[in-house]
Amino acid sequence: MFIVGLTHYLILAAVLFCCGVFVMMTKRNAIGILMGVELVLNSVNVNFVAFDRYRPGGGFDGQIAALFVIVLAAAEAAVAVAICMNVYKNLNTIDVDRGDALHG
Amino acid sequence: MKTLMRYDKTILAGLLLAAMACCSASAVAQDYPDPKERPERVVEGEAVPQDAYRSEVTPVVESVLFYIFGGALLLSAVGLCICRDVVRMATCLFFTLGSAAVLYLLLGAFFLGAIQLIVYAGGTLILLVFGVMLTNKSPWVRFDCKPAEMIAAAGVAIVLFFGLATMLTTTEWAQSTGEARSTTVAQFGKALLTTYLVPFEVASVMLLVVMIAAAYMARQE
Amino acid sequence: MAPEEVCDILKERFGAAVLDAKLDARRPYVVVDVARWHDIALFLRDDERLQFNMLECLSALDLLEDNKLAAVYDMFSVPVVIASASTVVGGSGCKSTPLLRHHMAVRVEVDRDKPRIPTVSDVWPAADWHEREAFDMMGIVFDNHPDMTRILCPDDWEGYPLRKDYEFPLEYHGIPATTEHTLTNPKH
Amino acid sequence: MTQMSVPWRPRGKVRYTGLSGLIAGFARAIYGMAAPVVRAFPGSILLGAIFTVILVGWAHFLLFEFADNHLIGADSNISAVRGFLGAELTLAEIENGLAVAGAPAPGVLQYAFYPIQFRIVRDLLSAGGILGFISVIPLYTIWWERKVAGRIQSRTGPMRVGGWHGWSQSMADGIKLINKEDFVPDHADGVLFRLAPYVAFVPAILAFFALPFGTYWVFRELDVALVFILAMLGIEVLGVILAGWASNNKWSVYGAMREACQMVSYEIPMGMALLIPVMAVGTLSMTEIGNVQGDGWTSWIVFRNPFTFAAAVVYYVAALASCKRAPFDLPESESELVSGFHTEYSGFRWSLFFFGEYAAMFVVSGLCVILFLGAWHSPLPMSLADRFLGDDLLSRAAKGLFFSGPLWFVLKCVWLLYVQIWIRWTLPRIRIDQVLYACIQYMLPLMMVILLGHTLYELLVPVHGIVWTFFNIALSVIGGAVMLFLVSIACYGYLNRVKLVGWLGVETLPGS
Amino acid sequence: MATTVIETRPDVLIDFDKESQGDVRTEEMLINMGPQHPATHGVLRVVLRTDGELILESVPHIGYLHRCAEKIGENLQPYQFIPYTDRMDYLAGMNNNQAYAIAIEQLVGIEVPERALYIRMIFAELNRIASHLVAFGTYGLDMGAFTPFLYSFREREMILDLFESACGARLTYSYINVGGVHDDLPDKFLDVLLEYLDYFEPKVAEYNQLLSYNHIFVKRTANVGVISAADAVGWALTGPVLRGSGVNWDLRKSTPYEIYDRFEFDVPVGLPGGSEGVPQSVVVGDCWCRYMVRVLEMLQSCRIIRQAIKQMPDGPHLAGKLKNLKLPDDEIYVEIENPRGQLGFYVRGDGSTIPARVKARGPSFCNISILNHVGSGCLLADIPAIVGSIDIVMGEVDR
Repeated sequence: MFIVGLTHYLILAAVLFCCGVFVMMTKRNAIGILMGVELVLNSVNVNFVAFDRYRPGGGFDGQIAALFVIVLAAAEAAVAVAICMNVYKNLNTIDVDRGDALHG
Repeated sequence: MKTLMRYDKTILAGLLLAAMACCSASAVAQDYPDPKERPERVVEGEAVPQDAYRSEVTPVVESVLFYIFGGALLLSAVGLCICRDVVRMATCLFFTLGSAAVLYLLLGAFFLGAIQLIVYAGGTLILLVFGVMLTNKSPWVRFDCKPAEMIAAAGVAIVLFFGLATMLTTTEWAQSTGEARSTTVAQFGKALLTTYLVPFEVASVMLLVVMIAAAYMARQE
Repeated sequence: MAPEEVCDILKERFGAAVLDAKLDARRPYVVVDVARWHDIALFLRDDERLQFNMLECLSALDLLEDNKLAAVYDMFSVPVVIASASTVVGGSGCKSTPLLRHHMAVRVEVDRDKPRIPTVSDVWPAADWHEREAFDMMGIVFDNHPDMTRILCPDDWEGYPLRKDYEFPLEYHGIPATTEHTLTNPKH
Repeated sequence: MTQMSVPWRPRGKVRYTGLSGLIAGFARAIYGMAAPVVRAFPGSILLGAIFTVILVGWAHFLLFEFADNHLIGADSNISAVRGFLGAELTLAEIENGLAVAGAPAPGVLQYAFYPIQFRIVRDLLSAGGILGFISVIPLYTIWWERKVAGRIQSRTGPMRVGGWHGWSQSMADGIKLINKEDFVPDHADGVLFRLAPYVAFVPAILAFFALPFGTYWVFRELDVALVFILAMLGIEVLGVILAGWASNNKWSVYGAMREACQMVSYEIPMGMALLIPVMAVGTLSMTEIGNVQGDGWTSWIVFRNPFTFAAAVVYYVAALASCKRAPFDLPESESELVSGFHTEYSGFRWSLFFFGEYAAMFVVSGLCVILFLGAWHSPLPMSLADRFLGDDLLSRAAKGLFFSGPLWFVLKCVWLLYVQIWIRWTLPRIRIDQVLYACIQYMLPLMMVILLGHTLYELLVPVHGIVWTFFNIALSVIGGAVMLFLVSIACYGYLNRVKLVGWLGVETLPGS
Repeated sequence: MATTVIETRPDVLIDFDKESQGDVRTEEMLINMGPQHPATHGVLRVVLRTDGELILESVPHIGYLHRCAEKIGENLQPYQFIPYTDRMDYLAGMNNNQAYAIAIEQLVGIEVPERALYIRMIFAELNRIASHLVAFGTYGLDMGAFTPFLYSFREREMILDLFESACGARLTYSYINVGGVHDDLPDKFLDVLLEYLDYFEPKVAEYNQLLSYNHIFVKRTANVGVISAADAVGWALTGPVLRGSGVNWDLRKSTPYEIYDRFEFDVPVGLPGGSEGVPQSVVVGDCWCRYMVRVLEMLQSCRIIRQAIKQMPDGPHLAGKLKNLKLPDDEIYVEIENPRGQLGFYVRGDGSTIPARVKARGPSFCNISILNHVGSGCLLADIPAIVGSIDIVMGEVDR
């Protein structure tokens, strides 16, 4: 049990994932929610890299996938911050519950 | 907590020393042969021999480092859940990302670890903090949700975790027992320009689109 | 232009509003009616012959023996030559002038019990702070001034320090303001 | 007569908590012991210290190179890793290795070399060396900056503490700073306020762990060293932003905002400029990039072609911005933002910011030296050394001294530090919008053109062809001339330092 | 659903209702620049209403150094008040002394000896150089260039040495007094002065090279804080600030007092960009023009001093007694050209030895009053540039 293996990393990533989900559910600040998304993406990355390391056979597909996730996350953050600013410009707050103009 | 706060410097210095010690012992270590024997320039099509970069990390060291940085990762992730102040949340996120980067290094993904540090910790996080500064009315305005919501969310998260954990522990993964494979940047670059050329190009086009989109959305009215 | 000519122009235009003229003094001045003062100020600034475009100084006087307060306005006519077309012109309403280079003083006297003078800060922007200083130090209230508050003393200061009958406070917010010298020389 | 009552009182005892108390105690004890000696023999102590540092440095160097080459490389079987601390050799094996290497008395030396074989021992030794270096570099850069600033401004700078030209002024300042009160402003975010200096300081140190000072002089030979160091420089910014945010001071927030703005704008041209040597050599490993520049100063990457030359200039400008040095010292511009992000900091934490800043100055200079200016090689080509020098210890020392070695690296870095100081004390500060325009409107498109141009140049122009050689030689000559010119300016200023100070004899008071 | 908790703090100065401009709407912030701030040249307090780096409003608040010098003047004989005038514009004590001395002399009708007039003028011009050196140096400091400051102070120290040799003081001289100057010049003073001028004049070219034409400096100051000529006259700005706006008005030339009509000198004014010696981006009335007028005035002062040294007559240096002058029942208003602008003294006598009213018109007081008019709409970093180019001395603003 002490010597780490794949399961350790997977459990760690699972906790990280749940934390991310919790943050997304509880935070009202749009940027806070963005941080939750980043947590989830990171847990996915940890999984990718861990599988890549412990997978039988050569190659490094997992790392490549993680690399793309990082790139996409960065792009997503840029767009999300821009959206936050637009929301702030229009509503004068970034409380996501206030952005309910499309609410039925 | 107040007692803890009073000894912050001691604690932080301890953390600092621990981090340095860990780094010094950590996986980043490679012996390298005499530079004259190394290829002066990585020519395309020529793979660097795998044993040129031999990690010295033994399973014991790897485990110790995993527990340290995995613990730091979890602590900061939980801190992210607890903190109410956005900048503190960003600080927690910074430690989460940093610990994740060290885990990548442990797993032999050096390039990924470095990229994680430079893109996430150095770029995305600054962007987030910047967004916080631009959109905060004042540091003293906070958004809270009701305790009931908090409990419900925690319940959902815990149930989710147990489901995932059960699934993870019961599944038989096809595992290799082999040593960590270090990946060189050259291998990475070659793979990106051959096998993964299409996703690479798609990603670059997407980045361009994102850049234009972000600039458009935050433009001057 | 000599002070006599300025005085004549003023008398011709405003007649009785020019109450007095001390033209033989070391610094000649005219005394004008406080009610017409704003019009006179506008005239002084805008008239082609006068063009007093710069209000140099506003000195508030306490004429205790006459039970009056006075404000003395020292004016210059400064030749404004616009050096370049790219200069931003406008703002204060002053015109560019030929080389006049004369100066003149106008005195406005008001009753010590009701010291109110119309402001000329809309005529010469420079009057803004000078009038606030006169209010702060001498207690002359300038009507229609945009911000008639104390400028040098704190906002909660009591009394007007430059009046002849001013008594120096012995303390301010618990800070003693007396020394041996001031106790023995109460005139300070 | 009334008594003046003072409504405020100075605060009583200065509090020391945690590490600062500990360090203050140590510092006092050491200073108490050392002060009489220092006062008695200031000059000789300084000279002795300098000689000792040089000797220890050379010994260090020889030791490591020897251990790597002969003990571990030659005699032991690398792949046989016994235990997690690293390779183990027996004393007999070491003696054998020493004998092979031609050591005069292997039987005696073997005990000295025994611990060196362990990776962890060598790591600790070099980590200690790096930490010592990092603590000395800011101290002496600050002292030197003050001396240079003094000379530039026709005054003398610090002259008192320590005797010879105030050489221990920075240490005295450090002791003073440690002794200052531990202070967190009211309503500040205490945790972040305390954390921020470390976030700014630690990355600057970590960057040193991947920065090679010589072929063997690197703590961790990283395949991705360049990216790692850039990441560390980027993380440092976060500390600054946190400090500004947590201080509960509007000026500090301004400083933090400016730092964020500035970072977003300079980081891109800087990263692109660093890509140029990477493209030229084809690796991210700094050691390799350094080692291809060993063939004299014409082989330095900066003189390789016009594009690398331009990239070096762009990099240096962006590096100034990344160190928050004038004319880009906007986050802490004292005539606008009081002190910017560290307005509320004092004492130990403030000194951490400064240690971080000066360490970062050294790191960016080191990057510039390694990537553009021939790394640890002297302007003389190594082939010359191979022709005239053998492989015995003395020849190696001479090689290190004249041709290639950490001494040259430090020397070049110090020169670039000097240029930074020179710029700081000469130029006024740029405005924030001008920084953004300069970085995004000029440097970014310029770097794009350079990147494209360099790619095409590398692709189309044959190496060592006529065009290639022409540009290489021309740029080398120009660059060398510029360097000589700058050195001669500095020398002129130094040699004429008395004449530069105006003096006018005026009789004093009449009758006195 | 969610609640927004606003934790208010007593000193939060954010006005939530105000609408701000700009592309990204950030919150307006009120900031106190000063009274303790490195760039406000003393205890000026400017309340800035900002939107990010943009200044929406900059309201100067003064009075932190108020000592009611006028009240003191109404309790002291003129010769006793001279030391207090030093403390108004403490960078130009000689000029302040001179202004009050001229006012009293004109009120009482004292004929000042020729030699005293020349000595006064030399010292006034020297002090103008010294004061402009401080303005030049601190302006560099405001722009983030530290070195020019020490260069200028090196030269200023020599002027102070000269002053010290003549009157024993280095900052508050009380040298020029009613009816002349307090002491005659020490031996060889004029020789040393000439030596100094020979040393100083080439230095101005050095300053220009170091700061005036520095590209960054020009970028920071050109087209920043533009004051039009009409505005400058309307707000009664005087001195280099007025001349920087292109108005050729210098009391030494326009209405010469004392002996200024005997000397040849030019009045530098702000010129549009592209003129000789003016960078292309400069606009008349901007910070660079105000700054440059000072630099050029130093050279003109040197010119005046050289002529005065040549014409220096012999004779007494003081008209007569200083004490117990009877001030007639009359009033006088005298203005002279100080380094910072026109310093005016209004003095009213009532037949006794003590003036009934002393009013000082400080040039800095009038000059700084335009700050809000100029400062709105510029960037935060421009505020030190504007304040520095107006060159205030708080001792004179607050008196």
